[in-house]
Amino acid sequence: MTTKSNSISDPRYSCAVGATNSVVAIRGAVPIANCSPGCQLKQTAFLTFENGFQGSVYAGAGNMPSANSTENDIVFGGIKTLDELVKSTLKIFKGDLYVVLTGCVGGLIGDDVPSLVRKYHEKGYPIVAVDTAGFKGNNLYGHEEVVDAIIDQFVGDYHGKKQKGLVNLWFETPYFNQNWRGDYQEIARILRGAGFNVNIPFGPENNGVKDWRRIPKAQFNLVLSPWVGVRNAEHLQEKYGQPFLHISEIPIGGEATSEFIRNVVKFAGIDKLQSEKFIREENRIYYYYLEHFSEFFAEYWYGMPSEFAIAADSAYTLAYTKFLADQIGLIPRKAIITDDPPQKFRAELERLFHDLTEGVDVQVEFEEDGYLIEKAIDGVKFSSGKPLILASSWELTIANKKKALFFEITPPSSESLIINRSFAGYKGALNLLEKIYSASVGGK
Amino acid sequence: MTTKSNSISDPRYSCAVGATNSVVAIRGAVPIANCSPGCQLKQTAFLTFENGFQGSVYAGAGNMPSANSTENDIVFGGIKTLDELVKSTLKIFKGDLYVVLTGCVGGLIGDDVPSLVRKYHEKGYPIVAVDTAGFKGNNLYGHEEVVDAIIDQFVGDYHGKKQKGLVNLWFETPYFNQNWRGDYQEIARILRGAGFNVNIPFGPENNGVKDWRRIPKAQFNLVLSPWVGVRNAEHLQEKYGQPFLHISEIPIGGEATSEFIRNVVKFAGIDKLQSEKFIREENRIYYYYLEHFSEFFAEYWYGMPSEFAIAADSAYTLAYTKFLADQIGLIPRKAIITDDPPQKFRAELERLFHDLTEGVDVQVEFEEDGYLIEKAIDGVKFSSGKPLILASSWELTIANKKKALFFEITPPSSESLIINRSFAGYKGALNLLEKIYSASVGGK
Amino acid sequence: MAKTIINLDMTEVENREFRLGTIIGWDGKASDLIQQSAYDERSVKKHGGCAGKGLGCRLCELQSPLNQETMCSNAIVQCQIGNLTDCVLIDHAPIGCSGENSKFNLSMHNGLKRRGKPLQNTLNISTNLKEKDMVFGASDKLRRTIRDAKDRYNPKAIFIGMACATAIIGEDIDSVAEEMEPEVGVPVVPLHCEGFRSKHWSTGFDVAFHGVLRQIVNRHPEKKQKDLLNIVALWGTDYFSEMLKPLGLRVNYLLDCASFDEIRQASEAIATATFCDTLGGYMATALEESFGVPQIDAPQPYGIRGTDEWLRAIAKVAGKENEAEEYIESEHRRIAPKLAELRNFFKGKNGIVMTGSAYAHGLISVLSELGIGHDAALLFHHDPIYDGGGKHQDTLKELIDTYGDIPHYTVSKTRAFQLPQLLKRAKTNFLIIRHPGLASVAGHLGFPTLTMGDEHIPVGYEGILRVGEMLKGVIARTKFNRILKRHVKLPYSDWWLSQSDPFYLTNHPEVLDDLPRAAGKEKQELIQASA
Amino acid sequence: MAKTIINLDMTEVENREFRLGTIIGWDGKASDLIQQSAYDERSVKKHGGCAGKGLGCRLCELQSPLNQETMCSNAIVQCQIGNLTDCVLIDHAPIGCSGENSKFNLSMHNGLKRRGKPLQNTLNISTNLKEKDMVFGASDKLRRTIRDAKDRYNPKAIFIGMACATAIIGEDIDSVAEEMEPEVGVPVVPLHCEGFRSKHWSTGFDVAFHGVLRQIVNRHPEKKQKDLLNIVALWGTDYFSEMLKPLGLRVNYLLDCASFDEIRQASEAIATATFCDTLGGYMATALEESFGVPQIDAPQPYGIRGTDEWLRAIAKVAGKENEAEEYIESEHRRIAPKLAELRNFFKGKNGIVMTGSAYAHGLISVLSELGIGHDAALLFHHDPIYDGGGKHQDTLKELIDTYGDIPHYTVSKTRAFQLPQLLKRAKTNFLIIRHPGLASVAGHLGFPTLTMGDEHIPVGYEGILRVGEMLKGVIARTKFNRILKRHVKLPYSDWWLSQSDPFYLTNHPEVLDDLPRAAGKEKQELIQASA
Repeated sequence: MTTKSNSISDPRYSCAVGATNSVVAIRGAVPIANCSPGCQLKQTAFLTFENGFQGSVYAGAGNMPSANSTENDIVFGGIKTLDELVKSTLKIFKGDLYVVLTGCVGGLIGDDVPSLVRKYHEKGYPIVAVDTAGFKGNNLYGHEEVVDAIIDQFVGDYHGKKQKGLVNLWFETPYFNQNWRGDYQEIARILRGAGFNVNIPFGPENNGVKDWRRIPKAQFNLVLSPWVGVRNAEHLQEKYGQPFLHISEIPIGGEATSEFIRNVVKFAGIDKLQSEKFIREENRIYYYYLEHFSEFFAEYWYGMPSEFAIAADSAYTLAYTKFLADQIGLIPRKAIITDDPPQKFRAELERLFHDLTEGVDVQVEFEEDGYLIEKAIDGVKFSSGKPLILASSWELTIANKKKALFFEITPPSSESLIINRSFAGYKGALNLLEKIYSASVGGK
Repeated sequence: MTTKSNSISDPRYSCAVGATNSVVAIRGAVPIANCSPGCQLKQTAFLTFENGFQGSVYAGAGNMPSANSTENDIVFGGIKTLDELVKSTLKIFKGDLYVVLTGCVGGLIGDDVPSLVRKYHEKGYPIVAVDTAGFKGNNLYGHEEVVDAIIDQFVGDYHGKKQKGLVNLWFETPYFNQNWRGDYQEIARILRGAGFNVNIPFGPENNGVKDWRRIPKAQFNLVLSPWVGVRNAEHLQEKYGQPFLHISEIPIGGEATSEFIRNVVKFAGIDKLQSEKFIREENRIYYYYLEHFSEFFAEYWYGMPSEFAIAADSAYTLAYTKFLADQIGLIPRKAIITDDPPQKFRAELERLFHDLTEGVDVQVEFEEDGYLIEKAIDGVKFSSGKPLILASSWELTIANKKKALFFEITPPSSESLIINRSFAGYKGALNLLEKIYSASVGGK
Repeated sequence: MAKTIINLDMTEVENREFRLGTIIGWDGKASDLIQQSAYDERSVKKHGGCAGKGLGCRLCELQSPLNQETMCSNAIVQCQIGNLTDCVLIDHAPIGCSGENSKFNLSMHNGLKRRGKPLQNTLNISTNLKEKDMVFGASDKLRRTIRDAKDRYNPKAIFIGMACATAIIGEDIDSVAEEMEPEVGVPVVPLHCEGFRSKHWSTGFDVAFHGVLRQIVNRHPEKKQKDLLNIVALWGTDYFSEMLKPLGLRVNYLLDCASFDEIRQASEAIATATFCDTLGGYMATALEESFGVPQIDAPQPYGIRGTDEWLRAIAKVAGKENEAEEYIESEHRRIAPKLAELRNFFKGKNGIVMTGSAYAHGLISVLSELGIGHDAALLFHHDPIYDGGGKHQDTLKELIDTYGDIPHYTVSKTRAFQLPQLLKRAKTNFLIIRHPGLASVAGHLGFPTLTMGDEHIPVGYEGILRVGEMLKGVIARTKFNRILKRHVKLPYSDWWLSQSDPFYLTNHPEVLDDLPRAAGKEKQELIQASA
Repeated sequence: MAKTIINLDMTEVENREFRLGTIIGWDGKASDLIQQSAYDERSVKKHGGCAGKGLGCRLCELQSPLNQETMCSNAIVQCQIGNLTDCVLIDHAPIGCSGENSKFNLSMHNGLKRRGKPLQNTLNISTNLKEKDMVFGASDKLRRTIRDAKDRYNPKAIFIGMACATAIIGEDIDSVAEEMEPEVGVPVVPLHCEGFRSKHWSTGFDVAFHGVLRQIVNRHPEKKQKDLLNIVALWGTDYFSEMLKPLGLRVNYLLDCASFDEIRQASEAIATATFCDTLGGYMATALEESFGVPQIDAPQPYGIRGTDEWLRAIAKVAGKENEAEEYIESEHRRIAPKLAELRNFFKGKNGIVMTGSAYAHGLISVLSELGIGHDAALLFHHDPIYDGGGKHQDTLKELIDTYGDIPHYTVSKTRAFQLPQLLKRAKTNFLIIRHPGLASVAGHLGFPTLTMGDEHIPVGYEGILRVGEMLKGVIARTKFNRILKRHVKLPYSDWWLSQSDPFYLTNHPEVLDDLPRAAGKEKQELIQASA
């Protein structure tokens, strides 16, 4: 049965309780996993290991406190186990923020986790509870839940003034979007260069809970993502009266990034002088490199791909397809979004794929089942030369079958190690070209 | 005969007339190649194509004016052809600086190129002549000749004041050191971050002849290279009374880069406040990434290299060997320097390789003949697992034979495309780790 | 037939903690644990005798209020049954339970390469359960996924793995399996491996073996393959073939990367051996009890003595005693010079092993052979006995008798927070670890680690040399970890880092009543922020 | 035997400009060039007749005071002789002359892969001459390197390539070759390919062929291989075998990636053909004249008509006329639907070809078949005749007669500075280029380019479709180039960019007396700088 069913082969996301990793992305924060043994190792394996072997930090991965529920907890309730866990975590871990994430078991056996956590919260501990039962949604859903929970239960109300030029950056999902660390740095660099004061909730340039407390003061929220985070921005709008700018497409390359900057500057109404100067300087360097690259691109003798297929989450599928089709001139033959975006975002995504570049159009598909994704790619008759396939490790075998150039852009990813790599903005575009065309060249 | 002779198989450098490419690395400068047809295509093929397919810009590569000497020129002298070429270049090219580089033919048939060029120089054209006959030395020799020629014939005398904190950066050889563009940017970023005003003669952040005119005003010259450029710095010291700081090792990674900054700051005597703050911030980010990476490094199940062999130019061989042996803990089993450094620099290079890290020592070898280099690598009995071989495309076959992880770090390099890649400084170290360990992972 | 230890009539497996008395918390001298484990008495009981019953058999176990990321039986089933080449494993669960499958796919890719089999992906499907299914039940989705499995991959068998959520809502996978088997025409095998069921993941191995023993292994083989030896293994490189060639034997690896037919023929082999008694005991015992395939009762094949004895025991079954003696002698001679060189290199060095139980014993043997000291060891569980209960299968006793006592012998399941204390009280230059989550923390404490991913590396005579060579590369990384230690902030409080007892929380539960003052720093910040 | 056109007794080759009247500068209508070239008269002369002599034979050639980076005969020899699998090429030169060898190594790697041969590096050695050698002579170093070549690679033959420097200092490579041959026991072949010798690099092909014809090709073959056809080629994918299989023929590719024995057997083949008459003429003619292997006198195998005729001519020699007709008919039928689709796609599109001479004619045929307009073409040289001088080898006339005239037919050797003018006066959507240095500049002017690196792609019926498919991908890149054009500053002056005649400097030499004012900007800066 190659038709759609509930079945999912070769999964491309994990479940809500994997949002422990969003907590790890906040400097000094400690996740407390209230779930079964195995839950966190599975989520972490997917998000931080089988995803460019990113690794984890601080209270993530092996250090993560976890209830590891037993049959006893199922039968008699797990609150006592959780209470012990919270207590010992507060005793043994240094945390500026503790987030209790409850998985399937807690939800199904009816433990009252919020009450327990409230007890500690009321004593003054910076602790927050979130329901992230795996059957409620995937890790992207869990990520959004965690953000709202921290805002509501930790950051709390704010009635002070807003600070002009201060922007909260809601961007890639930590650990899930495999280049998130480098991408946050590149987009932050760009926004700063354009004159903004950038508040970054996650990653290398996050300063911990201090930055979360700054969130309500920002002039506005920037959601740079097709859908993840829009819910949070709506919540912030309501809670703090903060407007938000939603940009679906991560800018890649000189043209898109300059346009991105101009859009954000326009929305914020800040002075253009600095941003235009920044654009000029960045373009000077970018096109210096692109002029060099264009020689290879025009003159390489031994073939390079002219068509590609892509299957990844909404954010990367859109951004890479756009850049490759519009700026580089690769022909998109198949684009599949695999992160199950909520229905209300799908029409806009479809539109964006219809408007990639002059005369190029691809009907984006939404599919999470790896079996059907493989079939869809297998069905493309690539016309000449080696095509390029950008997807996950699951597609290694179909890429071999198609004699394609292949690399991974989405979890699971086992063929590359990722540290500070970015394919976003000015610099990332050049990295992406290096990556694609390094795969094309040589006599290997 | 596996003993050393004049013979060179599989060359790793080109000849002096290849220094046309150093001219291309100066924004707005136009090289005029006074040599045979074929000379420039060969040099350019080696330096800009078979070296990460870097490509060229402006008046480089296909745009480069070239005398393309004919039998007629050999018999009757080539001055008339060159005069026509200079004239038409001045007519047709927009240049802020023209550099005439004379190859083997001009030298052997006794053309008086300097007189011809002087004629145009005296008329006010920014033009310079350099003898870069291929039999006089390799492209590194040619590069140093070009620098001195521009200083002497174009920049000229200077008796004004020096500007404290302004430093001229004499660093990698443009186009030859394959990461030169990215490396210049990273080292410039670091020096600026530490509080310097950095004057960069070549590459993406060079502002053309304007920056060359600034050279005499600098407080000092920083030569960041084992030997290339030392001759120029000595010349500048004599000509402008400028002191210079010679650092052989390109810093890679948190420790080396912080130490590098401190050394330069100390030499310059500028305030430490900014540099120490910069080091703190950079280290914070660097070790954030390294902490992530350390999880992979400690936990990856499917093997990674523990030994390596390296064969490249002095600068990269030293810098990479040091970083890998000292900071990462890979065991150097063979290190070969292939760029024929002048004798007077060799003892110091040997010393640096004896002092890599506690308890690790490798007897560096100097060899330019690819046949002997291959034999030397073939002779290493790697002890377990896949070794890592860092060398040139010529070593692709021996790497296959040794079942090694392999990538290129020196020309010729045909298996990667290089745009803004850097393995230097804080960021480059992370890129280098990404590159090495991406080669190690997966089920490819 | 005598009453069997393993009951193949049931679909469920009895947990290790009940069947073997497995514990996951203990701290003391190894020799004391041997005594407390009372292997011989348990062995008598295993084999139908009586040597006391009830509480007397329960080992004293240290509990911990703080636990950390760990593994479950469900994941073990995925990495066993999910890595068969022509059978499908269905995760009857929400999607998150399939999170690690991609990692097991990488294991399989590497395993296939090591065994010279063609590259393929794992054949796993999730029923992908949602909130509604928790309320209304999910059996229809399971039926649909079984049909999908058949249509997509045309497998030789279909396995169904139970998860926490489906166990709690009471999914009846046994009935669905039985109902669907005729429709799909291949065995449909229910596996009761929900994560909360057993306190230790190794129960998952037993569940996986149980499933194939019940429904795949040929109950009535028409022939015996006299040159075939079952090796219960994982994905390791095929070093066993070269060791067994002198005895004229071929290897039948079970289960990872095996095909349906390879599993099926397990009952045709002359005997069953393993690289790890923790892993192999259940399978070997059931094959012996219910299929008449004897298990090898010998020390594990690590270090010189272990390998000698293991080979001799197999040779006896195969009738190749002379060949074995010749091979043993020639191997001793062959490795001697290199071994001497390695012993010289490692003089004065110490190491700590952190892995599952019986495998740790094997690794420590190898360290001993290399002359590497080992004052401490961390094991993720302790099985006072294995299913076989054979005379020569008391791996801990075998280790201590051969190579001496271990003063700091700790049993604790993946509690990274105890590493500061564990590494404080014993000298070490490196760690050998086989499990995610600990090596990285040890690295932050300044120690280089060898992750023994290819578990066959230390096996046999050559294994001693292989480990020695690899450890040279590991020790070379020491500075990397020292630098890391300077720059990485551990998430543990200074108070905790100053402790020396890894089980301090267990031994002093009252400290949890004395929590650090709440939010002092936080509140100050709040005040500043609103100022 | 009649007097031959090619004299194999001499070690040196007569340059193309003298032998064929090759020019590297011309601009006008293609039909005019055909007329001026007077192929038929030259052909008569070639074949020993007399049709006038002297100046009348010299084509009018446009000179240029400005030349740019280009290729030389020495490089051509390196990419031919340097790409044999079991022979060594010595570059008797300073090290820079070996600069492109690494690129030819990449060509060889790709060629070997395409031909299914094992990966190996090129076998080249430089004598690595220094300043002293220029003064005192370098023959001893050459001798040493010949010995090194023998000891390092034990080759079947050793070739010595002359370079500018060694030619100027008068190195006598002929004598050294003769002297060393007995010592090394294999042919030692001198090649007079110094870069300044010929104004066009294609003389280098002739030098390479000359060397193998003199000293490698078997002068007295004992047998004929009736199913063997020589194809003078480069590194292209082996599409010829599938085209020649219906005629029962195997292909002997010459020279790239060939072994000594493959070259040696060239005299055993039934005939010689090529994918490019510029390349293949010398070899084919000498094989015909001196070894009795006929050359195929037919149009080149591009486009439908060319391929038809080429196959028929070969079929005639092989005695397979019926098979050829059947194959031709079935191929016409096979490609028709796809070709119609492509023609529809390319309706209204135009293209420009920039390559060597005869190959350009082939490529333009393919564009014509695809319905792509071509008002202009740039050729790096024009040979008014080829060595064969056969009735059906007038490739330009064949092209124009079949597909119509080309109004802007320009001959100019790699002068990138003329591209703005060339691309201004003709409509085009893309360029097809085969030579380094131009495509990049065309790209900066806003045009996407197809670099025809695998030169066999356009060959035959399927070649038309292959090119069509590739061009779709090229046209998709148009925006990349448009963006580039906005951001890349060309190094040419506004004055030059405003010109429309690519040969303006040639046609108006007086403009060079009117140079732009010197250093205005520079001087201002100087003043500012010292202020």
